[in-house]
Amino acid sequence: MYCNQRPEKPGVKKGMLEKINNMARANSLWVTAYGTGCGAIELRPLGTSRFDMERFGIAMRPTPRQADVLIISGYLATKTLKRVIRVYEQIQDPKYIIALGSCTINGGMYFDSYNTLNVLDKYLPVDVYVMGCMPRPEAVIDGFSLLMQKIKDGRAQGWKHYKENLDYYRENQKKIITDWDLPDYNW
Amino acid sequence: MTAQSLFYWSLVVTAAGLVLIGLWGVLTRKNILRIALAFTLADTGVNLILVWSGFLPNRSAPIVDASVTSMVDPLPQALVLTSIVIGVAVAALFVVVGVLASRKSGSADVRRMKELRW
Amino acid sequence: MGNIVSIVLTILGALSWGLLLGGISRTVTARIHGRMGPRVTQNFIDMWKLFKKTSSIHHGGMFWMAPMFRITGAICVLLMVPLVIGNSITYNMSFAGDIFLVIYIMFFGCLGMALGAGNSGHPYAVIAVSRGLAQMSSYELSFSIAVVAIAVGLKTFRIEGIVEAQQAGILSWNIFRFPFASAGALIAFLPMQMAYPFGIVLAPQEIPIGPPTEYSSRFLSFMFSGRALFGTAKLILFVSLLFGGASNWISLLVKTFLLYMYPVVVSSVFPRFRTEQSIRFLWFVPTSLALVDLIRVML
Amino acid sequence: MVKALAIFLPLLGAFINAWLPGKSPKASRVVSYLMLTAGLIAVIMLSIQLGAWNLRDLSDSVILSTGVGSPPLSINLEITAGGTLAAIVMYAATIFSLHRFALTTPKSQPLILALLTASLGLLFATDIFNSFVFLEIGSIVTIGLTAACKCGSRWEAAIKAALVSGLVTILYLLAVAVLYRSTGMLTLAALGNVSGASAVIVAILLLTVIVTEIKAFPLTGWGLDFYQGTSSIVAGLYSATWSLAVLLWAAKVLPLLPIGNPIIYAWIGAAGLVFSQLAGLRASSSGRIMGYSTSAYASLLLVAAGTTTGAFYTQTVIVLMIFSSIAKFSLFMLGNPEKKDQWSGFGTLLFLVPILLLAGIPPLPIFWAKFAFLAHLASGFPVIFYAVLAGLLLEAVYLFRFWSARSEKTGEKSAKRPSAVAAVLLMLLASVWITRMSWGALDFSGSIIESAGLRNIFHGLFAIGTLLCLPGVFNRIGREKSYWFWLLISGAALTILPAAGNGLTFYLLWEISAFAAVIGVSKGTAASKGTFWYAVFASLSGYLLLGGILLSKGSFAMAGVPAVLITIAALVKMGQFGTHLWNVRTYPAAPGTLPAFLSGTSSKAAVLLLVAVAVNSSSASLPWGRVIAWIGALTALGGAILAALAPDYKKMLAHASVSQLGYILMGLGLASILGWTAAIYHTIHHLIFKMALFLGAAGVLYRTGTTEFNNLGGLVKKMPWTFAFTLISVISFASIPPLAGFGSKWLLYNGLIEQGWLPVLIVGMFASVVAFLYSFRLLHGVFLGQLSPKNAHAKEAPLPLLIPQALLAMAIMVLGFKPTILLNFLVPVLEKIGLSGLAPVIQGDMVLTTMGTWNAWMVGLMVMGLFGFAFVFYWISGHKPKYVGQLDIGFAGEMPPSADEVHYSNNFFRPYQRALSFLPKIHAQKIFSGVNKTFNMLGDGVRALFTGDGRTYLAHSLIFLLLLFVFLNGGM
Amino acid sequence: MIDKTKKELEIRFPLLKLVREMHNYLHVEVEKASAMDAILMAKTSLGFKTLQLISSVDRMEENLFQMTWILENYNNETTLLISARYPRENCIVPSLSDIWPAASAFEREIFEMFGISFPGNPREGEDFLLEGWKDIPPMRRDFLTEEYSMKLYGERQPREHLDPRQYIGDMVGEWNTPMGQKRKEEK
Repeated sequence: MYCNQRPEKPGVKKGMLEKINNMARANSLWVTAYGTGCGAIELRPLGTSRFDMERFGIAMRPTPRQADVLIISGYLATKTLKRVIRVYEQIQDPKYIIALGSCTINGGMYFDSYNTLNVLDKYLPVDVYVMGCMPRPEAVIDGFSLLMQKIKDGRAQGWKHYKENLDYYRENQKKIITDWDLPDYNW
Repeated sequence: MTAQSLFYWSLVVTAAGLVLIGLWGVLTRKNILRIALAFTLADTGVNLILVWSGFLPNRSAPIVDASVTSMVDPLPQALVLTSIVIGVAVAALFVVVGVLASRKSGSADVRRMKELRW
Repeated sequence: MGNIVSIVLTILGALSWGLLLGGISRTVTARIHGRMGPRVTQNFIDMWKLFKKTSSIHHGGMFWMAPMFRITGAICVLLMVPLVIGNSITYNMSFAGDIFLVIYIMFFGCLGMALGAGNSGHPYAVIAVSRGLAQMSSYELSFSIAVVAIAVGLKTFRIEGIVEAQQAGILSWNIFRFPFASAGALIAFLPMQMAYPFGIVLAPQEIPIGPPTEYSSRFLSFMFSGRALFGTAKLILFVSLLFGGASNWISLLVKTFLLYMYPVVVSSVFPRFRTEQSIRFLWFVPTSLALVDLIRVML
Repeated sequence: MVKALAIFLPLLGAFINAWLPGKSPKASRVVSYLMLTAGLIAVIMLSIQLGAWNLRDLSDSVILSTGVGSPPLSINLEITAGGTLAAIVMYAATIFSLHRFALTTPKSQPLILALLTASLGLLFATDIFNSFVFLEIGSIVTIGLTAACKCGSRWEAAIKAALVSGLVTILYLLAVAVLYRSTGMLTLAALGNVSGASAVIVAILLLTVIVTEIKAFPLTGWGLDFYQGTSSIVAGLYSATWSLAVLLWAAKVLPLLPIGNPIIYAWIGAAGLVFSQLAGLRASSSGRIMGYSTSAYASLLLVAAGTTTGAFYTQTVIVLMIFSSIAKFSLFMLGNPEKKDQWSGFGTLLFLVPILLLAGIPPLPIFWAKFAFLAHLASGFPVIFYAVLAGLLLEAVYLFRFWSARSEKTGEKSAKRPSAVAAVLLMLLASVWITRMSWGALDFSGSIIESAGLRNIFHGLFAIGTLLCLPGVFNRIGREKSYWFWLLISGAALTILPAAGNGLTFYLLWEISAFAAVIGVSKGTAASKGTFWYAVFASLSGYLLLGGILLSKGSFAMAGVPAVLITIAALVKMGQFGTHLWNVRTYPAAPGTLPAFLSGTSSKAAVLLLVAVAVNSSSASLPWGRVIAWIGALTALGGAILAALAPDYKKMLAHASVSQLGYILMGLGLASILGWTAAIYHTIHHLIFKMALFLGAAGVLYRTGTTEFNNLGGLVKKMPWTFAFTLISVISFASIPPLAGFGSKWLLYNGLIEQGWLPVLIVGMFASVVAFLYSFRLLHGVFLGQLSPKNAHAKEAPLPLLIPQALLAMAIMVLGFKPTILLNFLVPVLEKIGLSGLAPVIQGDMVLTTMGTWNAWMVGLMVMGLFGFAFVFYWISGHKPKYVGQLDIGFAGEMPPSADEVHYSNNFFRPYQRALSFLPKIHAQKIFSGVNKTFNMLGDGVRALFTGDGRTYLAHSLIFLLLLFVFLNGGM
Repeated sequence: MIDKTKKELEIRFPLLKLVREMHNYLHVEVEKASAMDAILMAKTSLGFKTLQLISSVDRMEENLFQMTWILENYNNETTLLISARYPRENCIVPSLSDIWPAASAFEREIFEMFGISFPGNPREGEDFLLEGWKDIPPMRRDFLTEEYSMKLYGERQPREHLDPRQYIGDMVGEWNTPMGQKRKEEK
């Protein structure tokens, strides 16, 4: 029913072609967004005529299969972390994560709640952090341009890091998700 | 009207009357035993008609005897005998079946015997 | 040999033209919305990115083959239509069949895509297929009536013959000779391009992107190029059927561009029909329009 | 001596038995058997002596005098050759049933023997009064037997019989008296001497008596109640002895009655046949159904007496009555004597044979008599002919319903198989024997289709279709046994069908094929309903065909009413326009590969029929071709929509089959070369793909045990080959180039446009697009989507099912890429027939019509080349995709709870259905249930006559008498 | 309106305690033994056909749980709150799910959050909000959230700089993982 194989370790690619590819990747960021509470609301103005993310080639995709970027916005609970992990792993390589807002990054005002994560980095490799409670769309666009710059420079390697250190991440994830029923890797 | 023709006509009228009464009874009575009676009446009428069918004026009964010179057609009389015998058998069977059927249905009313329908 | 070169060039040209038109349409839509919109070349970038993603998944044989089906169907339609009239080397394969063949070979790609969607095992993909097929069966009705009216009116099924019959000036274009049939066909053109108000199939809001929900990476790039090719092929077909074909390359580009803008403009100002609404609309409005010309032709 | 023994041995036995039983039951049984066997041997010897088996002249006779005098004082019996045959049946029936009686009511043996004696006496009586005596004995014994049987309503049945026999006695004796008074004689011949008012009286009295005794409508009420009330074993014996005797006696008396014009019998019979069978539609108990059937045969007797004379009359009546008695006897005997309405413990077949016999299905014996008789009627009495045809159809309907309702409870026991086979063989033997009679209408010469090319195409189609179904028959589910045998018979009959000489042969083979398939269908699990529908519609098309053939005197060169009847017969067979109901119910119910045979091969018989009609007509076209094309087009559309909405794999294929046959009709209706090319092309193509699809369905059913879409899905992982062949078939029938389906559509559209039938074309094109809906539904519902855990154990279909599919898929490919192979053969053949229109021009691979071009080879090459190129390009252009599990889908981050919950299959085309909702819901089923309701209402109206009150039956007789009196007096 | 309700309740339940009353609002507290009777009476004869909510309050000091059933009568738009107190240890409250099927969800939530058991609820014990919770129910006041959070999610890093730019700069491109640490050290 589920494919249980572990992913192969991605190889290192360099050269002119890779640069062109990275240019293309940077200029065509397709986003799948996860959001709770205010995070989900503040992301939407990006598509409107005022901010218009499409001019950067950024587009919303409704399915992780076709996306490149996972935006995590709003606090992450243990229960929702499971879903986010699955969405992230279902995105095809190369893939990036933007963490949006204080609650996402370090629990924010919910730091002492019984089910909100405090440190996202232990569970998923974040490429760009956008601070704020809640960050304005301008800040998000700033984050995107940072991500684009990182991709162009070949520094946005979070997904490789994740695959290489899958055991470490899994250990952390399984520590807080007590009823772990995901497959070894969510294809 | 001679005695013979009076007899002839009274035979016809009685026979026809019996048959008609019998049929009327069969169609209108509800009690199974009365229907049996009506049948018997009609049977008698029919037997009379059978006798009539062999009736010839001024003849005597078909009992072969030296004194008899001319007799009526003997055949119908023989037939009537058969028919009476059969009639008795039928009537007896009818009454038996009727009585048992009325026991089964709890009533001698023939209208109650409508289980077999459609 | 020249034929094969022409075929290869046709495919590449149609692909680029289709992607470019797609980019233009995104810009135009954005401008209508009051946005700046992406670059005109955005579709090329997207294609390249998708093509160069480093992993992908598949769900089985039909899932694998669906993009190939799609692209094959699109190219077949493209090759069955003569591009530039008078330039026989651009007729490609159009000698092998007539307009009926084109109508039916259009289904080839659709069926492939539908099968791929089915094999992906994703319920939303199949819901979209169900909607798409229902809608397709409806617009094909008016489209085929229009085509039959035109073909019978011109006494030929060969697309070449249909185009040649329209070469005597603008007024001999079928859109003027068969105005009602053309109107029917042009309304059917909207759902063919999945333009709003008939965009229920892709419906990104509730069924993520429709049939290709599960497609990713290189599969998706094949799907997109198939769509671009198919779009171009349909444009050329419609130009040949209704707008007098093209006597040179410029007029081909101009006519297809203008025709392409028509669904784009309509699409960006309309909300969306529900499936049964669009089916009913397509059954009645364009069909009755096209029937007017059919009856005219019969009498 | 032999003569006397033959008749009176049973009487002797009865006397001995009446004396014996209290003392030793065993001895009495031995005596009975002894007497009966001796009597049987004597009767057989008599029949040989009289030459009955030569069937030359059934009215040869010898006189047996008893006593000293002449009748009526003594009894003189005239033993006719036909009568001896009936007597053999009576003896045999008595011997057979004696065992049962001995088990249940041992004391009834004298009664049985007496009943036999009475029957024999009545059968051979020559005198009116003798007949009376036997009639009375028979009635008394019947009442006694009924009263002695162990069943709940025996008293009531007995009392009704007694009431009626009482009335009959009175009427009969009146007639005797009048007759004797007027002629002085009582022999049967005396009936001819009577004249004037006495003649009328004698005639109406005797006619009333006869109609009451043979239980013909409208005086049939008591008989129905009697059959229902008495036990099945009494009823069986009664129908094989007494009822048969009465019928044959009536057949003897009827022509002698001094009635002006005997046609009045025919009218009474025909009207009675229709009305009584209408009433019979509502009957539910087995005894009552048999009663209605008896009434039908009594009515047939009346019709025969009214319309035929001489040897033909004798042989028709003898065959009809004897074999109907045998059938009824077997039906009653097969019932369980303890529980009257339960039939169990015997093979379906054993039960079906008598039903088929009663319904007059060829090649069983009754068919020959019915056919000849109907031919006779058709030539001289058209109105009566229609009435009889309608009545027989109604009879067939309730008989089949009866059978389907009963066979639900039937368990198959192999112990009964020998007797079933023996019964079938005996009947076939009897059938062969009966054809030796001189039936005027039987003729086997001629040829329905002159063109050998066309004939060979159909021969080939039928043979190949049958052969490809055969390997798969060994993969059977559960109790689906031995349907292969019937498939083989049906296929063999079909294969010979194109070579049929004339109407009779054609009809014969047609019905054999149809009803062999009916039996085959009945072998399915829970197939009784499907079988019933199939049997009813097969009867309907059969009777329509029969009507057409007989009205045109057996030749296929016909016009007017016969042609229309035959066309409707073909439409029913194809399930067109409303009659699709039987396809939709039968195909899902049929076992194994049988649906493939029915849909792919058997339905082509109707095409052959239409072709035969058209070829033999003067203009090589069907009557009302335009109407037929419209019917085809609308059916194609409706069938396609229904198929898209169907919830079951096989049901969808059935709808699709109906829909696709519509295209053949469109082509045939065209009557141009293009249209016919398209029609024949599509016939071949339909055979290929529909068989492949149904074989695939058989495989799926075999491996998963279900065909409902709700339980299927995702099987491509388990059955990749089945999927591949199904995919090829589906692409083909969705008429997508480059496979074969496009060719037929292209040819058809060209033909339609050539003739200017544009509206038909539009409907056809729309239907072909709707076909796309169900073609995807079919692939997705079964093979794509999520594999349900229920089917996790499924495997690839067995090879015997796969190999034919592979062959068929190959045929589709060949036909798709190189259609010119077929067209090069087909077009010259069709050109010779004399069709209108221009033939398509074939230049190499190119097919040209006046308006269009089509080069299948180039299109195929292009598609394959591009596909291959795209494939290879993908393969070499980058990383290899990862194969993932079926639940690894992007599902909003959730793990799908189970495969069933993420499989979208239920209500698949719901939006389409909603969009259609503005149409009034005209379900064919509603129309048919409306028809059914109307018939039931009429039936109820008729049934209201039979109130169940014994006295009403007497009133019926008397009213009938009065009406006859009025009518005959007015008439004279 | 509410007077009538009050009167009828008082006749039936003399030990009833009035908590709060407004023109269309009534909050009463009844003995725990008669709570179900009161609710049933409110539903059957007083017209409070709708169950809006079941709530629970942890009164740890009194060693009690206060259960409150909020009922609504939409015909005259009045609200009735019926409260009852249950002992805190091994708290068992009768289920209402056979009267209002909707009660099942409320009761599952209360079971998860407070550990109050509702025998008779057909779906008791199924996961509702918390997946795989193993600790004491989190809404009980003896559950210490901060301690739990620290223990499970780890302490979040305090801000080292007050200058956000510098802080962000620290975070960008680094991961709090062994591999990340290694790279940091390499730098």
